[in-house]
Amino acid sequence: MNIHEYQARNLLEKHNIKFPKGKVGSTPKEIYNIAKSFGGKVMVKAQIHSGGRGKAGGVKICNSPSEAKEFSKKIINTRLITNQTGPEGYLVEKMFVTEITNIKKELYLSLLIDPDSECPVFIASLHGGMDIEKTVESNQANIVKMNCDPLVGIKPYKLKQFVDKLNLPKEGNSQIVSLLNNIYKAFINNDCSLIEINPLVIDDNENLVPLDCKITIDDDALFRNEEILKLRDINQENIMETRAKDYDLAYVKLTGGNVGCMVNGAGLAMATMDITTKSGCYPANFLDVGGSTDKEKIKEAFRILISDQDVKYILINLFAGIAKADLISEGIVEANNELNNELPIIVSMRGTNSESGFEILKNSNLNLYVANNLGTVSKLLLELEKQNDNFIR
Amino acid sequence: MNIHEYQARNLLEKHNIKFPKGKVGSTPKEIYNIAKSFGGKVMVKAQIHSGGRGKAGGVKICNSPSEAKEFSKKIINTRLITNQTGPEGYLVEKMFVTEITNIKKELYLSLLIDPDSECPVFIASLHGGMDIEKTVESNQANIVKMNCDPLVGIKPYKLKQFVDKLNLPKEGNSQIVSLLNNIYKAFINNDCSLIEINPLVIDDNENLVPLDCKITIDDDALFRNEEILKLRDINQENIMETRAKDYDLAYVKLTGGNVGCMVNGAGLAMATMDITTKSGCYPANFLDVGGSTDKEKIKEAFRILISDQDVKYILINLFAGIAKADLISEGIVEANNELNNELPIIVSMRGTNSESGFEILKNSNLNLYVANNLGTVSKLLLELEKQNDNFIR
Amino acid sequence: MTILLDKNTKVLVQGVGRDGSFQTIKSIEYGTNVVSCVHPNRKDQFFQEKIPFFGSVKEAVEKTGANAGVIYVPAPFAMDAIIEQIDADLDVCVCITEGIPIHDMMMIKNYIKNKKTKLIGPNCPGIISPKLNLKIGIIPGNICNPGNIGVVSRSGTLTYEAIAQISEIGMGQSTCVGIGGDPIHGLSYVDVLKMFEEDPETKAIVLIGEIGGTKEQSAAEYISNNVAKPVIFTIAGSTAPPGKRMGHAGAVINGKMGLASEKILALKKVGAYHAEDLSKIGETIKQIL
Amino acid sequence: MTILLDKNTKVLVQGVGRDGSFQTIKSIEYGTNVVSCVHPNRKDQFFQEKIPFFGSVKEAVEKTGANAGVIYVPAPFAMDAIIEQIDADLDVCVCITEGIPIHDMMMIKNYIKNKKTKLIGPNCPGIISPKLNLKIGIIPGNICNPGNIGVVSRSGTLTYEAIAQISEIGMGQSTCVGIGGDPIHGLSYVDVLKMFEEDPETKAIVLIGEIGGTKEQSAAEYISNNVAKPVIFTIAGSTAPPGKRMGHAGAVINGKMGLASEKILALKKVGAYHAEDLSKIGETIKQIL
Repeated sequence: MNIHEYQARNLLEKHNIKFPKGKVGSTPKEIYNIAKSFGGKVMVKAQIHSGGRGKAGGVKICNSPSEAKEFSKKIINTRLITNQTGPEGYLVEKMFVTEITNIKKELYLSLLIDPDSECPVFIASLHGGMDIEKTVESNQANIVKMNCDPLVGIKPYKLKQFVDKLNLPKEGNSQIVSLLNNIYKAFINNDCSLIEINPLVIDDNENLVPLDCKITIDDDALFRNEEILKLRDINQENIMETRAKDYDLAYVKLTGGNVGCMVNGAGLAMATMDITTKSGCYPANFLDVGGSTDKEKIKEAFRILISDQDVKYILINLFAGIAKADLISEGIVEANNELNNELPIIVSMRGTNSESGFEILKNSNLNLYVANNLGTVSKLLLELEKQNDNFIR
Repeated sequence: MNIHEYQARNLLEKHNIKFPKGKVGSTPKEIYNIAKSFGGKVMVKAQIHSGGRGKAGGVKICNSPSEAKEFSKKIINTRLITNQTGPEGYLVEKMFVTEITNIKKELYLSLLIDPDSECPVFIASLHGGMDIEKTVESNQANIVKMNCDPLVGIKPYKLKQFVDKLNLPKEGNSQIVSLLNNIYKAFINNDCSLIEINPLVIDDNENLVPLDCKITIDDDALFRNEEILKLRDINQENIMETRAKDYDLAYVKLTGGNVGCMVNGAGLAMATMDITTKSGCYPANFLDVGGSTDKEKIKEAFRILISDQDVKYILINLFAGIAKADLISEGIVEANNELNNELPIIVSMRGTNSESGFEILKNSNLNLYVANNLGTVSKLLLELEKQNDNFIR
Repeated sequence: MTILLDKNTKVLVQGVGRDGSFQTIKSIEYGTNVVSCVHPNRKDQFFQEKIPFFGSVKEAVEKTGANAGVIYVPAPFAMDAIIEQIDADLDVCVCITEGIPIHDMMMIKNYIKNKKTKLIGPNCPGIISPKLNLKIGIIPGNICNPGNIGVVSRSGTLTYEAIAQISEIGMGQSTCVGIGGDPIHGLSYVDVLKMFEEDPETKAIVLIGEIGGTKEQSAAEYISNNVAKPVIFTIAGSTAPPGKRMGHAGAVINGKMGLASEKILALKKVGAYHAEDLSKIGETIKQIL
Repeated sequence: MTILLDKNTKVLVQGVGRDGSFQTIKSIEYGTNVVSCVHPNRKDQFFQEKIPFFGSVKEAVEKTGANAGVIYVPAPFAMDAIIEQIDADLDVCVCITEGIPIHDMMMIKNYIKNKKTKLIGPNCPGIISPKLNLKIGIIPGNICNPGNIGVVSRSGTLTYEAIAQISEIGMGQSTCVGIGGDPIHGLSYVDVLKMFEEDPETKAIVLIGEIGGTKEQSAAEYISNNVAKPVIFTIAGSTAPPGKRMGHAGAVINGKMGLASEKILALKKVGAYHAEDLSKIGETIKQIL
């Protein structure tokens, strides 16, 4: 789960990390007042769950409260489109105002879980700010890393070596030690999968100042982080993906396709996408009904799937292990009847109770094409695609 | 380091552990007011760094504010002597007033570090209250233990087994899980060597209520626990032991002897006591100057040693490893001259620079007896003891 | 011989809710020696009127000689169950549970270092050995054939698909191991490849990978130095958009190394045979064996 | 042969403050091969103009082949130093530092499980092997004689006393190990007894114990089943009052098992020879050998 910058700041402030003065506002008037109380010249930033806000015009240094007001008037309640949001962009409901910091040098700092070393890893770059992704790919020499030990935490001797490599001024050198320790505590206490400070700057007085931050929380750990869950902003999420999540389903919307895919298992989802694409058709989405399924869940899955206007036909590709194919089939039939679905459905189904599952489907009134193996799926896809007048690519 | 009951309560309350209403007071008038605000009937407890307060008359249930006032008048500013304080007792400067809890059952609960399993261990007894030490020795069947893992903390599956054995009523069963988790957090966060809740009671409503608590903090970890250090009450400590501690010396006052022992190393201190006692003499104290010593420290050590009125002669027994015998000798000579010491001194000294150390001592004007080995020490002790008119045993 | 399991494997089950019960019954029907269940509040009861419940894993091990465990408990309690099985020195612990917090898995992977127990999963379908009629987990037994192809996969359903295709071409499986779709999991591709290479009953290995992480690259490196047996592989997610979590927590493309194309390249380079899409696994095996 | 050290032992030093410097010089004079010092702020400098400083233990190991380490750093930093030496896979880590928080030692003892490094101490005088003219730590070399009596002790100064008495009766030491006076420490009596029993150069063992804990009882149990060589022992603190911390953090009598009398009983029962007080160690050895 992502949270907004101002929420991330609050969370880090609770862990004794100090930021420049800042306050969030929802209306141009509020922005005006905040800017005024900060002395006039401020930075105003759109609060959306995406990076690349600067380049997209969502961040601006304003020289007066009036300028801040005008800028926020232009942005608030619009959808900001960045290189990470997709074409719909995200709705800006709040903007964050901070005082100006005079920047001598910009660094990048993050803490994330590295699946390879299976522990939290700090990553710093001597050059922070925008386009950090490119720096990481192109200039490994400027990247400094430190592994932490999940059982004993940050080891001071490693911390010393890490800090030494950053070549900070004297002041910053002692400040970064407590910064790193506090970030680590925040990371562990809140089940974070990412804490990113970018840029982390050296200011005029050689002090270390975090200017912007981003925090991602492990979705699987939200059950034990009630305070964090309160920060959730569903307006920053795809409505359908959110609805699927509420039913414990995984829905991913894809652009440019017309096949609605219902699968079980993430691997099969991806393989189904691959097969579909290879046969010359394109998935409009996929919906993973997962391992443990009941009829209600299947029905909801079907509802979500066909509510996608891009979907012209449906591919159900299941291999039942922990899930039971007969139950899934019953759910599909009931959902189709309830929703009066007439879109054609290709079904490939194997595993636990798959025979009785097929029986149920065959005995229904669905517009059904049965595939005995994945090779047949490709062929059926192509056939349907040829019949399909609405072919859009 | 020990802290008072009311301080220990504060610390545990910060870790979300709930106690009955309670407040500390320093004067009978304050005690009266607190009792009144609690509705009249209260428990009033002397605050000293010792157990056994109940049996010693330092704890009383008072039926009215006036009774509480009268009781506190009798106790405050007196020295309370328990079976753990020694004959001097400890000064009562504060008393703690709590509301009354109706007790259905008393348990004992503590968390300490077990050197054998090298981890924190919870110990609970189905019978708490006074005389818990005897229960532990005599009735192992009622004792329940749980090891924690320093690296991953309390393991829930072990916790479940531990709690099951306590046979608590339903309410208490869920309350004790959070109690144990909170105690563990307090223990780890504050470098505790002991947290003891005794008694932990089941009240009329089957709720679990901690009535009294004791916390000991690892002296070696005080450097990183500044807030705890502020709770130190030096009036509850032996003045000389405290003074020694300030110079990083270990001083232990013993009763009934007349030999002042200066040693280096705890093992040698104990062995020196054993030899002294076996030869028919008795140590009045011992002062361990430790490994790393400088002249100032030695001088202070000598000052502490001879300020003990029981001391009739001095035994210096050193084996210099990390310490250097010549430096120690210089310190001894300077201290003797400054303090005009005329008490006889037996010296046994070996190890690093011991020859030059002996030279320094021999060239001084000290009242000196040199022992070449520990056997000689015994003989010299006996000789001096015979000469000693003031022999007190 | 098979890997990880043998005829002395005695299984205990933690978590017999709706799915756990169903799968346990299926496992018993298949032939698995399920000797005990563990539930702190159900001791002295019996599962299916014959398999005893115990209050703790330790007790179940002492009383029934269980040496392998399977976990179906919900994600919030899974870490504790895994640690309890590790502490009881089981040989194998298979965790089916999906959605365990990654911080928990991080702790477990560091805790298990140098411990006796081999962890499979979590978020995995488990292990099956058709020749022994023995399975721990949820791989459907009816799609398997005894044989000599080893299967290792991060994905549950793709494991089934590979198994089915192997059976359909008239061949069979020695052992199939689903190592799990989470970014941090127990046994790795490398661990399982090593076992297959050493297992005389395994003649060829099917490896099913997916986008995200660099574990397929590590497998390739290991194969190049240590595996003589033929390896057939497929990588799911060639057409997945970058940055999106594709169902599996581990299946996110962050950076170049996570791309399917990079993984395919690495494995081809060390001589592994590429099944270009999932439907071609059987075909590819047929061609090379 | 000696235990723990041999002629290939190369020592690195962490903590060359006043005492650390003095002891390092003494060690070099005695004959110890001190190859490097570690201090993050002194790299490219030299100790005594010849021994190079490095910024990390890892670097010191890579550049100088150090395989043993000694720690004199102040207590607040000692845990980190110990972990750094463990992480660098040194064979032996000797920590002289006194006053390390017990929570730190608890972490370290759990961290070091199954790691390569053997930890000696903390709050100990270290190890000495007179025959090799090799010592790590602060045991004065001039009181030692090469010989075949092994010494193991929780107390520093009592170790010296035992060594001196052995030398005074014309005998000598194979290896002497001070395991440290803290309640939680690295190698135990049992670990060292095992090494002495296996060491062909050790003919007899002197064990010096003290009040507090049950470690002497564990030693007795081990001796009864595993040690054939004669063990001479003494226990300090027979006359210590209960409940008082007698200088050593570990020397507190809490309960019956911590009493000197209990420990003496346990060791006598398994056939160990009791030197009734510290001054009688030499005498007792003479009588039985």
